Amino acid sequence: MVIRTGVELGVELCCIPLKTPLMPASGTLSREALGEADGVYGAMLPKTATPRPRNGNPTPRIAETPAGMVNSIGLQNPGIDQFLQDLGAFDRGMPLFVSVAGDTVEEFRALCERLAGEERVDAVELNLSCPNVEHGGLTFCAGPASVAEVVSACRAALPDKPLLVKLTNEGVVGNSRAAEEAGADALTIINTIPALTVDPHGRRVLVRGGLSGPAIKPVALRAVYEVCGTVDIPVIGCGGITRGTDVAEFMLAGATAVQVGSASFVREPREILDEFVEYLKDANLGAVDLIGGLRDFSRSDR
Amino acid sequence: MVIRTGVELGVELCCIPLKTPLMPASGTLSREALGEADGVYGAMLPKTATPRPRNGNPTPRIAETPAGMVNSIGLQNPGIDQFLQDLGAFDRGMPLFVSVAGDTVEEFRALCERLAGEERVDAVELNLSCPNVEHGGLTFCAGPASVAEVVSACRAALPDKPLLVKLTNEGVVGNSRAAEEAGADALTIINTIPALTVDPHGRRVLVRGGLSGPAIKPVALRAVYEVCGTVDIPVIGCGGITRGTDVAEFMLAGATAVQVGSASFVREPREILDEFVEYLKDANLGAVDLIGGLRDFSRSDR
Amino acid sequence: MKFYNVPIEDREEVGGYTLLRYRWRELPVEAGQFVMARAVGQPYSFDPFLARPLSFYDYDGEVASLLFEVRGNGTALLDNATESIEVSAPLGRGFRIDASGGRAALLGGGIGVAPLKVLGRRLDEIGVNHDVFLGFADAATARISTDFPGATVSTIDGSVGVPGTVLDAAMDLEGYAAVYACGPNPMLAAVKRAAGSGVCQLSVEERMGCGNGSCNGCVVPVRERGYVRSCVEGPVFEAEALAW
Amino acid sequence: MKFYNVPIEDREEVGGYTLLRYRWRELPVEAGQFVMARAVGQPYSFDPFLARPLSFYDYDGEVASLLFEVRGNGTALLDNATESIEVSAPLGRGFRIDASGGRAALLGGGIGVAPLKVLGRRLDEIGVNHDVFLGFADAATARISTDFPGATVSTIDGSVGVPGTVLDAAMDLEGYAAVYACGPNPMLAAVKRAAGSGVCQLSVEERMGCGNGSCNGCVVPVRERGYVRSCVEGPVFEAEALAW
Ligand SMILES: Cc1cc2nc3c(=O)[nH]c(=O)nc-3n(C[C@H](O)[C@H](O)[C@H](O)COP(=O)(O)OP(=O)(O)OC[C@H]3O[C@@H](n4cnc5c(N)ncnc54)[C@H](O)[C@@H]3O)c2cc1C
Ligand SMILES: Cc1cc2nc3c(=O)[nH]c(=O)nc-3n(C[C@H](O)[C@H](O)[C@H](O)COP(=O)(O)OP(=O)(O)OC[C@H]3O[C@@H](n4cnc5c(N)ncnc54)[C@H](O)[C@@H]3O)c2cc1C
Ligand SMILES: Cc1cc2nc3c(=O)[nH]c(=O)nc-3n(C[C@H](O)[C@H](O)[C@H](O)COP(=O)(O)O)c2cc1C
Ligand SMILES: Cc1cc2nc3c(=O)[nH]c(=O)nc-3n(C[C@H](O)[C@H](O)[C@H](O)COP(=O)(O)O)c2cc1C
Ligand code: FES
Ligand code: FES
Repeated sequence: MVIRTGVELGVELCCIPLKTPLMPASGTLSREALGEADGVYGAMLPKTATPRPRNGNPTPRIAETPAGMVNSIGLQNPGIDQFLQDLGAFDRGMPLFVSVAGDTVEEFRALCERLAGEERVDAVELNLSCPNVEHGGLTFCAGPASVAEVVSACRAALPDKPLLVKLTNEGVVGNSRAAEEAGADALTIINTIPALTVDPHGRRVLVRGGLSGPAIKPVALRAVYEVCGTVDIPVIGCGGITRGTDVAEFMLAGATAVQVGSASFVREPREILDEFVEYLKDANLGAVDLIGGLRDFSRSDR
Repeated sequence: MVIRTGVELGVELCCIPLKTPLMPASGTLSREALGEADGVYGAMLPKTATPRPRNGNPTPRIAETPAGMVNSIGLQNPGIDQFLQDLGAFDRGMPLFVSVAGDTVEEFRALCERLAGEERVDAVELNLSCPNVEHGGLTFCAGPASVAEVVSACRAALPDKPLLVKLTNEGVVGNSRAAEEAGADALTIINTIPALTVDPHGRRVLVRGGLSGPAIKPVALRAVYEVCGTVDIPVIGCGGITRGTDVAEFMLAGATAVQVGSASFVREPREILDEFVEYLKDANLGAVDLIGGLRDFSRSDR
Repeated sequence: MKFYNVPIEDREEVGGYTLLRYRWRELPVEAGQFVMARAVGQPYSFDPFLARPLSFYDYDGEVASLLFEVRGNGTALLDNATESIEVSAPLGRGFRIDASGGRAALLGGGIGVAPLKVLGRRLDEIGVNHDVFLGFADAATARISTDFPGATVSTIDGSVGVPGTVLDAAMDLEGYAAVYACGPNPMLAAVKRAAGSGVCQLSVEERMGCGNGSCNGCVVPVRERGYVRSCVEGPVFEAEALAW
Repeated sequence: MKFYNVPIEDREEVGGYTLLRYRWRELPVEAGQFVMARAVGQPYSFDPFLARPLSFYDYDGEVASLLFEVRGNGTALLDNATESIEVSAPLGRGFRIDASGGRAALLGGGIGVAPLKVLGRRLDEIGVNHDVFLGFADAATARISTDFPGATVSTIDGSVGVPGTVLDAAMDLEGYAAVYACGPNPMLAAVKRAAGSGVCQLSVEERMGCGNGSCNGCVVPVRERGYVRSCVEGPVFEAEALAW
């Protein structure tokens, strides 16, 4: 893969050089669509794998909302064994990150232990937005203590690979600090925001799940900005990134790289990269120059 | 004011009969635009008043985002004295609710004490989304303990009027429970969601403030739904309500009434009411029939 | 997902439906395949956010056509498009045509008629005889059946053809070597029960987020395999594979 | 806020700007007032969410016109509108015309020319003599000045008229009984300094959320009164009132 644009697109994340700061958000790029990634993304990141196969939730699993969508897929995946057997398809000549989730701290730990010995895997992302069955179904993101516990366990099990921790918006600043202290190498911010859609005519819940897409961009951008002002580890921005200027906005707010999720359902990721390249050309900057490069810091909040 | 539609629009909130379940969201209907309220809203609710006049933040105070806007007005208001002198303009022959905010628990308490004796005021809404200067600038919504403290103090100071408590999305379920236990009569859910907009070309923060509008509707709806499953006091839904079916969706999710905010900048509230009336006619239902009237309760979250 | 901006050749109202033709030469089209389609945002719009799955109604190697019913916002915008629309490449697995020669029955319920036109064309090309049965709500929607000469038509309100559903018209499905059907899920379940031991393929309809397998939104339950994505493994399934 | 769907009478490109006329008889228009305007969402669209403030360029009692520069999404959509647009009623406080009789100077910088046409018309109606000074970036944008016979034109690139800013053309503002100006804030500040002791009114430009005083988004700092909303107390302010 050669990306020739006359613009410096490369960034480094946890000592891993990425040819571009873009990568897919977990759960939004399937094997069938991998062609879209070549020459566009700087790293590959398949859908979250769990210890055992998961069938996921019944339909409807998705609903549209203004400038966004709500999904409740229920982490459908074939389980880590099958996942690793199929992983070859995701080797596209770029760093390969793997997202995992468990129902308990021990499951998270065991997943990391398993991946520690996997040569093909360059980094592991913990998806902490799933329910912790030992804590009454609150997610692993429920608070700093919960985050610290799972991250420490995973850190110990994965001594030699970068450990990325993906957080939800709620409590993100405190949770980020906890993750950093527990040994995370980078943070992915943010996962979907809890949301609900209702069918007013059928008077039924349509989908109770997570909101993604352009609607959440300003919320994700705020989270990235606040977290980057708090922690010293790199942040991967995620949430509503749809155009080249969105990539720039997240990097200006402090992100080292970004993930593209729902937008890849409605555009080619290549178009986003092309727009980002145009932006950099106009600004006469390289990608790394953007990181945390806002000229001012804002006045107090309302 | 007579609203004749052949449809039962009235609801009761804390023993106050409202001719329609719609009211303005605090801070989004000015004196100059009050004509839009007549025959549409069931209650009046002016912008939050603080103990002393507040000049607010410098511009830019607003930025547009996909299906929404971010504002950072900074609670500009003339202070409670001037506010009460001008209150006559807001007497439009419907129940009058007053929103207040202070920098400390004592300021909140004193505002409630002051309003306790105001005959024109039918209920008080506490805007808890503002920074608590005694707690390092975390908002009064920062957690159940903080909510309980300010609500108890206000409850004691306002024994004879309904006390509404307006909460942000973060931690809304726990904070709602705390507000109920501390004596709140109703909850307003939700205020804007912390957000940021960046000008990518100027490489500057544009507005750091709160996100509102259709973008946040699914998040607000989820909050209302979860809270209504948790507390026994009535909930006023707020966040992105823009069409008649949005009103229905919030009421189906459990809200007794709703507030219209940003949408009133881009539509006439009357159109929303008209659409809601059409909806009720088609469904052959009255407004009260909708409250909590979802036919199912949803499967587990993702 | 890549979208192509395609100029509209023409647009016609046929009864309750819109028939929209656009020039298409990029990639071949299988009967039963679909596109993700949307109106052109000018400049790029996020409202609605997602594109809409629509079956190929017909394709002659030059011009593709879509037949659709306006239901909500997305189809309304498509219906208002005047110059061009945006479509994905052809997606999904279409009908696996049984070329062994036996007579085939094609059943369409309402807008489920959509994929049958191009399917009939393919069957004609390879010389498979077939009967077409189309069920509609009323005379207005039934008007599209004039585009299917020889088809047996039924209407729920009895205003045209056989009164009742498409299965009241297609009484003896067991006699066919192959049955191909598209329509609402309850109709498909009934076709499955009524079909004999031959080939029976059903085109299902689930909400779609992406259309290319990425979101896992569009699943249907399949025997012994749990949920599979209808946008890549379908939308056409062997009836016996479906766990309903 | 109430929006009226108004049919477009005609639309013309004048240099870098778009001149759009629509029929308007609902309410009178003051020089310096503005509307919130947007393209018609079909069906109702949330992208972009807010309408855009645009000054009245002209109004003859029957037909109102807007003159605008395409900057971003909202103005691009307005520029693409073919049949109708949506506008609010006339908003804000316009110029408080000094009818005492002294000569007036009208200054426009770039698209700040917009409110001066109807202002000139009003001054003509009440018989106030006035000179018009218009500054532009280049010859393209300067083309609108042909709609202001007798105006003194300047361009930054020197291609038309006086090279430099509008203040290089309007050298002696102190001699006028009244000065009315619209343009970017730095220009308005310069006009304020250059004007004499007579009337000086400036039309300011702030981002607007609502246009009717409800959002407190559009404030400007005013002497001794802090921030006031430019959509209801402005957009035209007495220069001396502004705290800049
Ligand atoms: C493979 C496939 C082929 C199809 N072919 C055709 C066709 O040829 N002609 C035709 O008229 N219709 C077809 N449909 C149905 C069509 O996709 C829906 O009618 C359309 O998406 C509704 O969109 P809307 O904006 O009008 O409705 P809205 O109700 O506004 O849509 C809201 C959301 O729900 C989804 N949605 C709503 N109803 C359906 C539905 N029944 N199926 C799938 N998604 C839905 C939309 O995609 C959108 O995300 C097909 C569906 C599938 C899955
Ligand atoms: C009272 C008033 C009268 C005006 N009259 C005219 C006129 O007659 N002709 C004309 O061409 N322009 C006029 N403007 C400026 C015009 O409103 C902006 O150019 C326009 O809003 C930009 O919108 P956009 O979608 O093209 O740009 P975008 O940059 O996409 O807009 C994004 C957001 O920023 C706001 N915004 C961006 N720039 C400005 C600006 N300079 N002023 C106010 N809001 C801004 C928009 O309203 C929108 O909310 C006027 C502004 C005001 C306040
Ligand atoms: C259909 C869908 C499936 C998703 N699946 C996962 C997943 O398996 N693991 C995960 O960590 N995040 C998952 N996410 C969240 C995304 O990775 C991303 O954090 C979120 O969608 C916000 O980004 P976006 O607005 O760009 O989509 C999923 C999102 C969507 C829309
Ligand atoms: C411009 C603006 C000003 C606001 N001012 C206040 C305020 O003074 N007090 C308050 O409690 N909420 C305030 N809000 C929040 C709204 O009342 C409401 O909770 C929020 O906007 C979500 O509703 P919406 O999406 O319908 O706008 C303000 C919102 C906006 C957009
Ligand atoms: S529509 Fe996304 S996987 Fe099928
Ligand atoms: S634009 Fe909302 S107060 Fe002026």
